[in-house]
Amino acid sequence: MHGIAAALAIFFVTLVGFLILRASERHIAPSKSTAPARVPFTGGRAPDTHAWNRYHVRYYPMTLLFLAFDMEMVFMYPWAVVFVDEGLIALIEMFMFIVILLFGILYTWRERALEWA
Amino acid sequence: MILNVTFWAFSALAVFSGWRVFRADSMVRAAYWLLLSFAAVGIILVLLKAEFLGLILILMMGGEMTIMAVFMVAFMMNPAGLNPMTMVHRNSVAIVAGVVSFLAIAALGLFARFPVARAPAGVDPTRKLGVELLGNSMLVFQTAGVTLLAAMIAAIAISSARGRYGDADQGSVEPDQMVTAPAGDVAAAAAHDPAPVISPGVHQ
Amino acid sequence: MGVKAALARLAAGAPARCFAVVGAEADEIAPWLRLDPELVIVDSPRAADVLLVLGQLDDEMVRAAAGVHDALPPPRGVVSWSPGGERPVSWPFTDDVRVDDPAQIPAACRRLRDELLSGRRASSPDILPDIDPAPWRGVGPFGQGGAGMTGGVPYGRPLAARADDRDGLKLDQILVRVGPYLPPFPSGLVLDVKIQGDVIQEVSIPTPAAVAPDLISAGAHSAGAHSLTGERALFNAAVTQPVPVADIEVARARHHLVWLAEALRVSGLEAYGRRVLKLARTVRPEAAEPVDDLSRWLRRNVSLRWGTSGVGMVSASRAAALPGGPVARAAGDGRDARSLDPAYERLGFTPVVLEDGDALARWRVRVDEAQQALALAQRAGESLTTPIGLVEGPCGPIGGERSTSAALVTMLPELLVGMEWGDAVTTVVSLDIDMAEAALPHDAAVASRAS
Amino acid sequence: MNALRVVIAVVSVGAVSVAGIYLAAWVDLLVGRAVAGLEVRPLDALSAPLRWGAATALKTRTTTERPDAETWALAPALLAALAAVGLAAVPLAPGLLAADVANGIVLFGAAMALVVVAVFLQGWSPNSPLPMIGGYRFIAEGLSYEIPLAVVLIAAALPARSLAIAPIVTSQEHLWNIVRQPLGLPLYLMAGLGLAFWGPLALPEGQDLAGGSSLETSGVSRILWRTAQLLVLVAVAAMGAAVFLGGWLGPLFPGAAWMIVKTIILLVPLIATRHFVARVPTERYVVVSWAILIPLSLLDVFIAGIQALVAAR
Repeated sequence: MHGIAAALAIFFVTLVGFLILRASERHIAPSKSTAPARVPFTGGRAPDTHAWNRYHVRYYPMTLLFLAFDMEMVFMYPWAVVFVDEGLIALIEMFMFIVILLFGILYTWRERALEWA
Repeated sequence: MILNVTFWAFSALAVFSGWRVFRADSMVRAAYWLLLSFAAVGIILVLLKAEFLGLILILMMGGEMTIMAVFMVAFMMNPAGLNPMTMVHRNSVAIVAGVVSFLAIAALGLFARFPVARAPAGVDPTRKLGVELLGNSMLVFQTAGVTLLAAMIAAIAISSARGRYGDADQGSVEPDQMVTAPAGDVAAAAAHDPAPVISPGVHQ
Repeated sequence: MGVKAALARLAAGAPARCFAVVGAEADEIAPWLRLDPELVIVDSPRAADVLLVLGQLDDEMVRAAAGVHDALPPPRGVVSWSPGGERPVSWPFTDDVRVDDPAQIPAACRRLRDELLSGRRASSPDILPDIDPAPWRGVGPFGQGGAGMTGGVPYGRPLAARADDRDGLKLDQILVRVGPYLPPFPSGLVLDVKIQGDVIQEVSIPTPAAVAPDLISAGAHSAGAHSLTGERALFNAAVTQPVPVADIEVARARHHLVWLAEALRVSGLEAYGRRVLKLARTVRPEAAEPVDDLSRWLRRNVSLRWGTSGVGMVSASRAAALPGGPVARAAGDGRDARSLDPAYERLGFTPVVLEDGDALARWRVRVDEAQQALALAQRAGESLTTPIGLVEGPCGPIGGERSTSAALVTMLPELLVGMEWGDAVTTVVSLDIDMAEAALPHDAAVASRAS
Repeated sequence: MNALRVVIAVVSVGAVSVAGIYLAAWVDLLVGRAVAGLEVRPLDALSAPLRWGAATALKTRTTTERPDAETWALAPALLAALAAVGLAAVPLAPGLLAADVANGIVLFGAAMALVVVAVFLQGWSPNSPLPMIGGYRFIAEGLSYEIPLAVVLIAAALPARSLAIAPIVTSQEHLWNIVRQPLGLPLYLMAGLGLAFWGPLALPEGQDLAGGSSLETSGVSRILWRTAQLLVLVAVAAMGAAVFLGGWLGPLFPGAAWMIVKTIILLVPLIATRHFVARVPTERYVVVSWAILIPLSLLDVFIAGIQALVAAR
């Protein structure tokens, strides 16, 4: 259990440390922001609208594919632990599992769904 | 002691960030508050000695909440919450549903008789899980595989605008199934064109 | 206070970080600044200490430069250089450090930066007025500037609106006002780009001439006096008078290498770009091996091929509509003004032509032409060009109806539509648009040559 | 007792991080100068990162018109914290492991999966078009490298019969994984470059976006962001050394020395890619990653599996 405690401690100490360092800039170089200094930079001219928008991601089919593969990984971790003990049968099982999933990639690639929509 | 404090701290964090999901104006913030809530639950799972499940929950939710943020930003008006908005609709129904399900789960937790089976010391839950999954039958793995494949193909078929043989909304047809007409005989080709079968109304 | 002083002392050893604004007549100076160890040219004003204003700017460009200036985080300062030392009436940089000799620019930047960081000099104040782009404070039910889900001007700007898209999913389209000083693009290029996601849907050019033509025509004949290379003056002179072939060809090779350095930098190979720039400065026809090595390295580099092949296709018909130049030659159009010159015929000149028409072909044509130019320069000896009223400049023919760069700028809107942002940048860089040449209208070009 | 161990873990990971970050910055400068054909001057380069940091720290932090200030502040801190956790999962020597968990590669994977969140927030928060494109690019990139990254680590876990890192190291006693699973290390390093958005995979911060997700960042935040990025690289190199180069295993010298040497052996080429390999286009990277790298990583699992079964006989 102390392993996870150490991981958590390292996480929070780094996080807080960085936030404190960032706050330190107030003492080194206090900022006073003005309207022209706040204009988002695209080359010297001001934008018309906010940049935040209903952003049209061009890879949305890929994100769906990722969801399936993320699930696959969940199965693979415990499989890796018992693999050698289970022997050949585990290899065959995983082989079939992965080949089935590779068909998914093959289909997606053939439908050109990995390219930008 | 420390274990208890940690448990309560992360429980509080999970509830707090779960509540913030519904108070956030920005879709990105809402998604990542939810991620924080999941991560806190993941840590709680780790504290409950389900280390693998806890960590895998965080691992998966990192990608998945990002994908959720992407879609929420794409489809919501005012995705960044520049104009104030509320994530809550039909307040009274929501409150009733929330209270009822909370009470139901709480009652389940308090009154249900859970089987008491102390795990022997030194057992590795990840290994147990692996044996359970692989075990004596291939069913679990192969069912999962086929289900995931079906999900992938369905997701791509529905979401992708383009296909091998042309754009989806044009009714893409495999070249083998196209009736080849003599050059110039456009009318004949149109008569045999299988496109209307797929997308009726093209010739209307 | 002690910490600040210690940091300032430590920082004094670092190179000055400059954001460069390049106007007319400075395009032959600006690239070489990257070789100087005293300064670093950065991509974002947010990372810069010093705004470097080079050359002459018209009113609109000065306004944009003021916008860039205000984006620099204080403490900040301005170093300016202008040929002849004149500044326009509307010059907004009141406390700039003025440099007369371009060779003094790096030292001036470094000195200014040290003064700024140590507090010996005050940071230059904002130029543009401190008012919100649109009044919004207090408007709306929460005072956020808007009403409803998408209405109003929350925080001073409206929200983006939806537009049609090729995949049938109607989501928001935003207008990105590119330039005039966005680093991957040539300084002075102004484009209004409408994007949905990272795909470009529409491109328009708000002003046909990005750099004021009167500035160009006034200074074009004197450019040689100020520039480190005098490339433009040399090519312009060759329109009307005989010039040594060797000089012209070395200038061409140098131009292509300077372009290659910038193209490599935009591809992420900044250090290699600097190496190429160093080579460009010292390139001589007798020592052509480094260029041959470079060409071999480029051919072998899979990653560069991956990023450029099939990107930014210029079709044969589009190439035919261009006055000529390497872009057309990379698309199978073999026109080259040198073919008309008997002096080149004697040297056995044949133009470098590739068929593909993509960015990769344009990279290759330029590198091959650089090699060829050095070979020609070596063979040419003392021979002179024949003034036939048309000279093959590094970007295309000079002295014709209109410049290739101007034609390329007008081609951009059609060419870039449908591209992912990164591919569009690769394409623009691969076209090698000379903004001074692009701004040169036909009559101004003739006038400047006549003088 | 336990509290002391945790404190020691935090301090040691902090020290290793600072040393690793500084080394990475130094190596980057040296390789850059050598490639640019300049005088290398290693001693001068030793102080250059400090000088850069001092000059940057003295600049004020600019903001944009309506940024998401909190998430913008969080992004560098989150990236650094995740990288530190990743580094903490790597054993320096037998028993010398900060975050000693039974599922080490899952912990590493979880920390690295959340890197996408940090980089996306860095790009999204300023409410500025080019950083936003950068942030979205990184999501595409992250979703593409995450699976090969996890799968090659799983392959390395097969012969060890464990998801903890220490058994993975000891399982390489006779033969390192770099030989046993030849596809593993190259695929891992490619994914690791994506993770650190470095060099050819610096897609969110490419020059074509004029700096992309860090375009609007100035002052101390800029230093923190660069530092955190280098820490990710260090964590990737350290994990690669443990999983593929036999970690602390080696003759004569103490284990920790071997581990440090091997980490540097991986760190230097990772850093150097920035000066030799051009940035790859986003769309083609996604297609290649899914159509080639993921099937290859699955093939790696099979090779590892067959090999492990044969060895177990």
